This record gives sequence, structure tokens and C-alpha cells, in this order.
Amino acid sequence: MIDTIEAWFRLSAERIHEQARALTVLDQAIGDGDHGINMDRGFTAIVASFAAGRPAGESERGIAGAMVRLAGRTLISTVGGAAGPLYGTALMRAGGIIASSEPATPAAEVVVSALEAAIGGVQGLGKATTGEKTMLDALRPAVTAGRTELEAGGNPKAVLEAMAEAAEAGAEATIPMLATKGRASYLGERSIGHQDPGATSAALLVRAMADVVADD
Amino acid sequence: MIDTIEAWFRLSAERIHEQARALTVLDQAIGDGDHGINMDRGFTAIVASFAAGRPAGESERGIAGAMVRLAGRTLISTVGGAAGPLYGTALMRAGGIIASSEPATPAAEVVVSALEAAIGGVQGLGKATTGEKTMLDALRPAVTAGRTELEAGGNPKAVLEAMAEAAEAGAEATIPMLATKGRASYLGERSIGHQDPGATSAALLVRAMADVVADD
Amino acid sequence: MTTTTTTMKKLINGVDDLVPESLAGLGAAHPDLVRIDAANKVVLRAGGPRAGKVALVSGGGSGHEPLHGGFVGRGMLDAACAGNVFTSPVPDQMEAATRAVDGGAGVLHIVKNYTGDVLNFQLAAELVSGEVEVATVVTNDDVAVQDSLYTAGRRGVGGTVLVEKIAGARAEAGGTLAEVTATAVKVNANARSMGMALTSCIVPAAGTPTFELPDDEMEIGIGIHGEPGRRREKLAPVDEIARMLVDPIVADLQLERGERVLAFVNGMGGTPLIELYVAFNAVAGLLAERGIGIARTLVGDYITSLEMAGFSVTLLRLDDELTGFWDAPVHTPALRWAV
Amino acid sequence: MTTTTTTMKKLINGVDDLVPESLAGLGAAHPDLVRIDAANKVVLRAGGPRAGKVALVSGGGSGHEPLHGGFVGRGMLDAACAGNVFTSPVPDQMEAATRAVDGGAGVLHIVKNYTGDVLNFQLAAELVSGEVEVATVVTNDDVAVQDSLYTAGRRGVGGTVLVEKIAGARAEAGGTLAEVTATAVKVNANARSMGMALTSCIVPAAGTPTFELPDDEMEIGIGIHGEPGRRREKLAPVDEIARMLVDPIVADLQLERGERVLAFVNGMGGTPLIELYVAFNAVAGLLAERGIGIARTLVGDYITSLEMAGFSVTLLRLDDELTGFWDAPVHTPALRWAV
Ligand SMILES: Nc1ncnc2c1ncn2[C@@H]1O[C@H](COP(=O)(O)OP(=O)(O)O)[C@@H](O)[C@H]1O
Ligand SMILES: Nc1ncnc2c1ncn2[C@@H]1O[C@H](COP(=O)(O)OP(=O)(O)O)[C@@H](O)[C@H]1O
Ligand SMILES: [Mg+2]
Ligand SMILES: [Mg+2]
Ligand SMILES: [Mg+2]
Ligand SMILES: [Mg+2]
Repeated sequence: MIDTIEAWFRLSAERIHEQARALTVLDQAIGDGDHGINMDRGFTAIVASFAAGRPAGESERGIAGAMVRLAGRTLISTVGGAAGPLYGTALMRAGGIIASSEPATPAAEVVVSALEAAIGGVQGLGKATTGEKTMLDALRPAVTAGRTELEAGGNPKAVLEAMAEAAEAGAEATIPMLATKGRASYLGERSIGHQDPGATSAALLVRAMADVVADD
Repeated sequence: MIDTIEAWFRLSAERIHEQARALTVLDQAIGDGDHGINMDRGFTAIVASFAAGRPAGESERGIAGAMVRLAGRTLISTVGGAAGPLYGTALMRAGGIIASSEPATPAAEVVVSALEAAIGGVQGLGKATTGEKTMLDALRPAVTAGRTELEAGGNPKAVLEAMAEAAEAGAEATIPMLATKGRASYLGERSIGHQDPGATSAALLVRAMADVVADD
Repeated sequence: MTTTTTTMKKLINGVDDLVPESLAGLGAAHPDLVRIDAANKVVLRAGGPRAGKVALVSGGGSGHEPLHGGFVGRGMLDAACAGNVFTSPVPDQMEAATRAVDGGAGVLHIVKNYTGDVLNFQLAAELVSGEVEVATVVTNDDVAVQDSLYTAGRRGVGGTVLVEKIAGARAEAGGTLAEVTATAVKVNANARSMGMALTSCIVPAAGTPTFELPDDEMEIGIGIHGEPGRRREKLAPVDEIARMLVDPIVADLQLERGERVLAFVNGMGGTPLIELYVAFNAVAGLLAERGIGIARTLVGDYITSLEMAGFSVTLLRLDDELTGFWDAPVHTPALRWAV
Repeated sequence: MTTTTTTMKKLINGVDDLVPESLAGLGAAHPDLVRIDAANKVVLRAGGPRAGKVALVSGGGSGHEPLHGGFVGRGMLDAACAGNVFTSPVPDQMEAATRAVDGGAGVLHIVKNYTGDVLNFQLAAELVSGEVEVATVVTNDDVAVQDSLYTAGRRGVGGTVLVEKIAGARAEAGGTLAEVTATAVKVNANARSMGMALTSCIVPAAGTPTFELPDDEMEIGIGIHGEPGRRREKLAPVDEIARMLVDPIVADLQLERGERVLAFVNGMGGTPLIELYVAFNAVAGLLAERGIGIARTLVGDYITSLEMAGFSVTLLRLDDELTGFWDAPVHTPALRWAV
């Protein structure tokens, strides 16, 4: 699991760097034009932190969870804006779930639970719910799809693929939404017709996980 | 003479108003983009002052001279910038010559002498000489051409036409000049290749006089 | 997305040097007033923490200068945390600032109401909880945004400057943390703002204008992050524009004939002062029409959106208490009087 | 001529209302400091002429705000005459101002060295000669222009602000007309400036930018009238730009290692403060390299060219006398300290 996590962060960082301009352009339309810049800075910092070696831990899951928690702390310390605390807290909560998971629990199941916890962190802090045109509109469908696929007995690749597709669809579904949270809400009706940058980056992250798992 | 002077101011005001944009554009290239605006304001004020009636005076020449002096004072009080004091002083000097001219002196001769005095006023204040890319480069050739035509026995129309043509040629001849006075001098070599706005307005004024006389 | 042809013309070295070098310049220009903690991108009041004085910490994204770093000094802020351009600073910065200025009497965090600012300050407060007593005031004076279930709440804009000045005076005068907080809350409750833009601005790291505005249009109800406003309108004479800003403010504050206000006309960064005074003249005329007295004024660029052209109006209902704290000595890089 | 597509976006009513309404706004914002003579477009210090005090009168075209009207008040100017945008005021205005402020001790005219300003002030001095004792100081601190037979002489730019402040302090301290004049001359002799532009600006009555500047170029050696400078260069990092401005100043002033200066970094009107502090940081670094001490600083928009983006650097060689007068109390709309 450690290697998967590291590969996920590396692939995410790469894609966020590639998509930074696109994310910023989305944020220019309904925000303040910094989302890509902010995320790029944060994920670059996460990857840079890997050079310091892996965190100490007793078990594979413990170390993997600690890595994710540390990555969350790195986001909080480097991203700023709304996305920093939200994604940072999300990763810290997810890391906690991973670290405390039983070795016997299947990895895909842990991923879904971790994302559930992550969403709890985002909601606890940001007080948003789905339909408000935020990252939650990508994350919540992902977790629902993952849980469904898990219950249907899907293999890890299928679970992750279902999550990624749901996240991407969710991000796209933010286009017609009226924003009622975050900066985009200041625009009122004018927020309609644009895809939410945070939902877009969220879908990118879930897609990166699916691709890493698919490559395994 | 009074009517000719009034007609001259009216025609000048009209043409300056028409050419205001062009004069300003010339001033944008090598100055600060206000010459047309300034001249328009001043000549509009001169014409407006006519509504108050003609100045008192004993003789035709006395009244004509007083009108020109008053117009000079009006320019000084309304134009500002370099052109206001220079043109204003020029008219005040010219008005003095007109007022004190002998009734027997031919009008064309008075016009040439008045312009000579005007140039003296401009030079006394502005300390420029010809070749420095200023209004003097239109005015000085005009007075020289007028004096020559007078001495050759030319009629008033011929004298004024010669003056107007010389002024226009003089204004055009400022294009290759390096400015060494006024704002354009700050540009150094970059002043070369542009026609001086003040020389252009000066030529316009002399041309207006020639056209008024030609229409007589 | 509109494609754009505008290139970024800025007085900078690298894009990443902008904030650190600007802070360094602030420190070099005002060594008597401020000290720069470069590692944390925090502007600290020179001379260290004041024992027994409540300390005021603010901060936010950069690009709003002089807010907040220009307001550090006697009678105003003790520290300001600078984020990247239009990006809230991170909790580590606020933690460092809070620890650095604490004089034992507690620290007031002054936070503009944006999700990012609120969350990062909240995490910072958690980081020092149990060690430093922290109170938080969230400013939300922008009437362009409804404070409702359908928004992230009204934004903190021009009123923030007034909160920092007046609460700072109360702290300087020996107010307790509860008192200073109460004063800040009172200023915020009695201040309302609204702004407009003639142009967008360019976030340096983005390199293109945040939005494109046709030559004959303007944005009404903007914030301070170069973002579009509540609506787009045809360009209009400033007297009309001023009315579009003043009317909602007066209505929201329920200002009555005979009341007295502080009238603050703020430039967004790219508007020349000659125009700002024309705007002030328009605002003064509108207030006179309504029988509202102008007891204090502030005209200039105090809370900006990079090089955006435009202005905002803030009105603060004054009473003797607030007037007295407004008049109290202040000595910062950007605001100074009576000292 | 380059044709242009830019429309004028300004916070104004009519073009002709700009100057009168801006003056009215200045008066409305600072009734304690200034009084507006609207008929003559003159900003007068509130409270009428000071008996026995030398009075300072300045003025020039509008578009340079806060210069000059923003510098009227205690310890600086007694009157400022406002011309149309970039057009020197007319003698009648200076005559009115001179008569209005004369307190019997004489009046100093502070005139920026432009043909129009010099001539109009000269005519005004003639209009009051024999009635009011007038001395004139012409400021010419711009090193971009050679003071030679081939130019109208160096322009008066940033140094003018320092002349007005320091000569104003000398007058406030009871200096005679000869003494105040000598101080003004001394400041001008020890001050040098140079400026640059990233953009042009639009004279409202002209309606189009004075010049067009490609997206990757800048003008070096500009004045304060939106005009092109001495030369055009490719855009460069601000550290390099600062060097292009500081080197000629230091050379012309023959500043030596160990000398102390007032370093003034001035915004041209459209440059945000965040960038101005980056520029200041660059200037401070260059002076440190040369062993020149920065004893006093001024950073902000004090002598502008409408909404032009760019900045100028002014250095003033300081001695104890000038430092003392610089530090003396000043209370005007745009500069205020120690009071
Ligand atoms: N209350 C919230 N809950 C969940 N997500 C939010 C909330 N507020 C904002 N976001 C997300 O954050 C994204 C913006 O992030 P970013 O641009 O980095 O921050 P900022 O808005 O501070 O500039 C939005 O697109 C949205 O998805
Ligand atoms: N010293 C001078 N002597 C004669 N004419 C001058 C002098 N200086 C400037 N001028 C004339 O004045 C014109 C500029 O006038 P204007 O634009 O109205 O004034 P300003 O330069 O103050 O903006 C120049 O084109 C030039 O012809
Ligand atoms: Mg953003
Ligand atoms: Mg001109
Ligand atoms: Mg942001
Ligand atoms: Mg001019």
C-alpha cells in the first residue's frame, strides 16, 4: 500500500502541474484565479517531502496512513486559500483511517472508508453539502459509487474506476449549479455555466488513484 | 480693419476647433497631447468675448489694435501651457503696433510689422530662435516672405498669400528638425520626424488671415 | 473563456519574488515601524510584544496593499500575515505571528470573511489553543453580497481597515481582549461597503487578467480579488456610479437623516487620485442630499486589488466612542496621525 | 501615429468637470486643511493668510495628484493652482493665489521647469510686482534630460515634493523670504530624479493614450505628462530597471560612499503599492552596494501622471538642516506627520 500511495501522490502532482493552468482558468471564471497555482504548490511540496524518507511506523498500513497524514499537514502548511485547509484536513482524516485499518481489510474497502472520512473532514470544516458547487460534488458521488461497487463485489480496479468516473461526472455536473459556498457564491446567478475548480481537482485526484491501481 | 480682424479671429477659431484633434495628436507625438485642446479653449474664449461688444477707441486702428490686445489677454487668461503666454504676448505686441500705426500706413504693411512685433514678444519670453522646432519656424518665414513681397510692391492679397505659404512651408520644415526648446526637446533625437504642433497652429493662423483678406 | 492578448507588465523580478521582496521593501522603508519575519512572511510591529497590551493580528492574501502589512504599528496591528497573491496565508504563519506578538493579554485575530481566510485562521487558533488566548472577529461589510444561506456570507472589504484602526486604538488605550473584541465587532456591525471596477487585474502567477471587460462596461459589486462583481453595467458618469454604491449601503445601515458617518472612498489600486476625489465629491453630494453628516473622511488606496481600476465606498456610523478611537494616534506605514 | 482602440475608462462626469469636481472633492474631504477657490481653481490653506509667515505658492497642470493641491496645509504649501490636465495654469490663477496668501512676509513661487509653467508664473509675478514681494524657485531635478543648450533644461519632477515639504517647514519655522528661497534652492540642488513607464495614460480631453507601448517594452526617462521618455527598452526585471534609474542619479549627484540620502520611490499613478515596495527594495539594495545610507524614506504616489504605470526614484542628499526640516510637523491631505 505504501508504494501505491506514493505513486498516487506522484501521479497527482504531475497531473496537477500539467492541469494547473486549466484549474486556474476555471478559478478565474468564478473565483480568484489561483486554484491551479495553489494546488500545484501544495503537491509539489508533498513530493519534495518524500526526499526526507518515509515516516516511522510499525506496519505497512501505519506507515501508509502516516504518509497521507503528513501530506495533509503539508497541504495545510503550503496551499492556503480554501483548498489548503479543506484538502489538508481531508488527507489527515483519510490517513487516520488508513493507519488504523486492520491489515485484513481489503485495500479498496480502506480507500472508500478513507474517502468517507475525508469528506467528513471537508464538511466539518467547510459546512457545505452536495449541490453547492464545491469539491464535494465530485467526492461524494465517488464514495457512493465506490461503496456500491464494493458491495457488488467488484475488484479493486473496478471499484476505483467506478469512483473516478463518478467523480468526473460529478465535476461536470457542477456546471449548471448555482454556487452557494466558497467564492463562486458571490457571483450568484453568474456562477451558473462554469465548472467548479475544486470539483475538477478533486476528480483529477480520484482519477489518479484509479490509474495507479489500474497499472498495478 | 476692425471687421477684417474680427473675421480673422472667427475663422481662426473655427479652423482651430476643426483641427483641434489633429493638433493634439501632433502634441501627443512629441509633447503632452494638449495643444489642440488648449488653443481651442483660447480661441473659443476670444470669440465669446466679442459678445461683450468692441473695445472703446478713437480710431479704426485704435479699436482694431485694442481688439487684438484684448484677444491676447484672453489667451493668456484661458490657454495656459507654453502656447498661452507665447501666443497671448504675441497678440498683445501685435495689437500695440496696430493701435499705434498711422492711418496712412497700408494695412498689409501694418500686418507685417505687427507680426514682426509678435515674434519679438515670443522670442523675448521663450528665448527661442528659428531652427529649434517651435512656432517661430512658421512665423519667422512668414514675416520674411511678407516683407519681401511688400518691397516687391505686391498687393495685400499677394503679401498675405506669400506669408501663408511661407508659414505652411515653415511648419512642414519642422519635421526633420531636432527640437531644442519646449517639451519636444526632452525627447532629443526622438523629436525628429514629427511636425511641431505650435508651428502647425501658427501656420493655420497665418493662413486664416490670408483667406480672410483674399475674400475681401 | 475569453482568450486574451494582454501581457503582464509588472515591476517585479520573478513571480515568486513578488511577495517576499515587497515585504522586504516595506521593512527597508519603515525600519522604525516594522520588522519582517521573512521565513513566515509576517510583518511584525518593531520593538517586540507589548507586555499587557492586547495584540492584533490580521492577514490575508497579498495584492491588497497597504492592507494588512501597511497597518502594522502603533495604534493599529501588531502583526500581519501575507499569503500569496489573493491566497489566504497558511495557519503556520498565523501561529508564528500570534506567538510573536502575545504580550500576555491575549490576541485578537481580525479575519476578512472569505472561506480560505476563515479556515486558515481557525486552524491557527487551534494550533495555539491553551497557550495563547485568542479571540476572532470576522469582518463582513460588503453589501454587494447577501448574507444568506445562498452565499458564503458577506465579504470583508473596506470596513476591515476601519476595524483595524479603531480596535487597534482601543488596544493601545489598554482595553482588555473582551473590550477590544467588542469594539471590533461594533465597528464591523456599523460599517458597510460596496465597490466597482473599470478593469480587471492580473494575478502574477496566472499571467492573464482574471476577467475581460469590454471598453464600455464596468462591474458593480466586486470584491477585492480581481473577480467579477454581482453584475455588469454600461459605463456611466461617476455621479451615477456613486449612487449605485451609496444607496445599498445607506439602506443596509438604515442610516437616518441627522446621523454622522465616516466616509471612506477607497481606490482599487489603478485609479488615480484625481478621479478618487471626483468620486468622493459625488459621494459627499449624495450624503448631503440624504441629510447624513460626514464627520470623518478617508480617501486613498487602502484596500486594493492589485492594479485594478475602480473604487469602493465604505460608510461607518459614528458615535463619540468610535470617533475618539478613530482620532487616536496611529503610526503605521500607511496611516499616520497625531504622532 | 499609431491608431488606437482603447476607450477611455475614467471615474468622471464630463471631461470638463474633472478638475473642478476633483478640487471640490479635495475640499469636501479635508475641510479642516484646505479651502477651494473654485472660480480660480486654487487650493488655499484653511484659515487665511498667516501674518508674518512667508507663503508658498505652487501649481501646475492637473493629473499629478496629490501634487500640488494635496500638499497644501501646515508646514508645506499655502496655495496650489490647478491647471487643466497637463496644462500649466494661467497667470490670473497664480495672481489670485499670491494675493490670497500673502501675509506680508513675501511669497515664494515654486515652479516646475517646463516652458509653460515658467512663463505663466513669470507673467503672474509681473502682475503683482510692486504689490507683493515674490521670489521664484524653479525645480529641475530630472537627470533624464540634459541641462544644456539643446533642451528646455531639466524637468522638475519628484524633487519638487521635497522642495515643497522642506521649504514649507522653513517658512513655518519663521524663515524670511530669502531664507526660505535659499532652502528651496538647496533642496533642488541636492535632489535628482529619474522615472520610467510601463504604460502611457489618457489625457481626458484627448481621449486616447498619449503614446502606444508594445506589451514587452517600457519607456525610460519619462517626465510626468504621459509623454514618451528618452528611450524605449525591452521590459526587464525591476532590479535592472532600478539600476537604470539609480546609476544616473548617483553619478549626477556625485554621491560618495558614506553619504546619507532621503530615498523617495514614487508611483506614477497606476502602479500598485505591492510593486512599489519591490522597487523600493531594489533601490535600497543598490544604495547599500554603493555604501550610501538611507536616512529617510518616502514610498507612494506623490507626483503622478494620471493612471500611468511606472515609477520614479528621487534621491536627496541630506545634511542635518534638511533632515530637521523634513522631520518637522506637516499636516496636509497627502503628507502628515508629527501632528
Ligand atoms: N465551504 C466549502 N466546502 C467545500 N469546498 C469548498 C468550500 N469553499 C470552497 N470550496 C472549494 O474550494 C475551491 C477553491 O479553492 P481555491 O481557489 O484554492 O481557494 P480560494 O477560493 O480561497 O481562492 C472551490 O472551487 C470549491 O470547490
Ligand atoms: N520657448 C519656446 N519658444 C517658442 N515656442 C515654443 C517654446 N516652447 C514651446 N513652444 C511652442 O509651444 C508648443 C506647445 O504648446 P502647448 O502644447 O500648448 O504647451 P505645453 O508644451 O505647455 O503643453 C510647441 O509645439 C512649440 O511650438
Ligand atoms: Mg481561488
Ligand atoms: Mg502640449
Ligand atoms: Mg484565493
Ligand atoms: Mg501641456
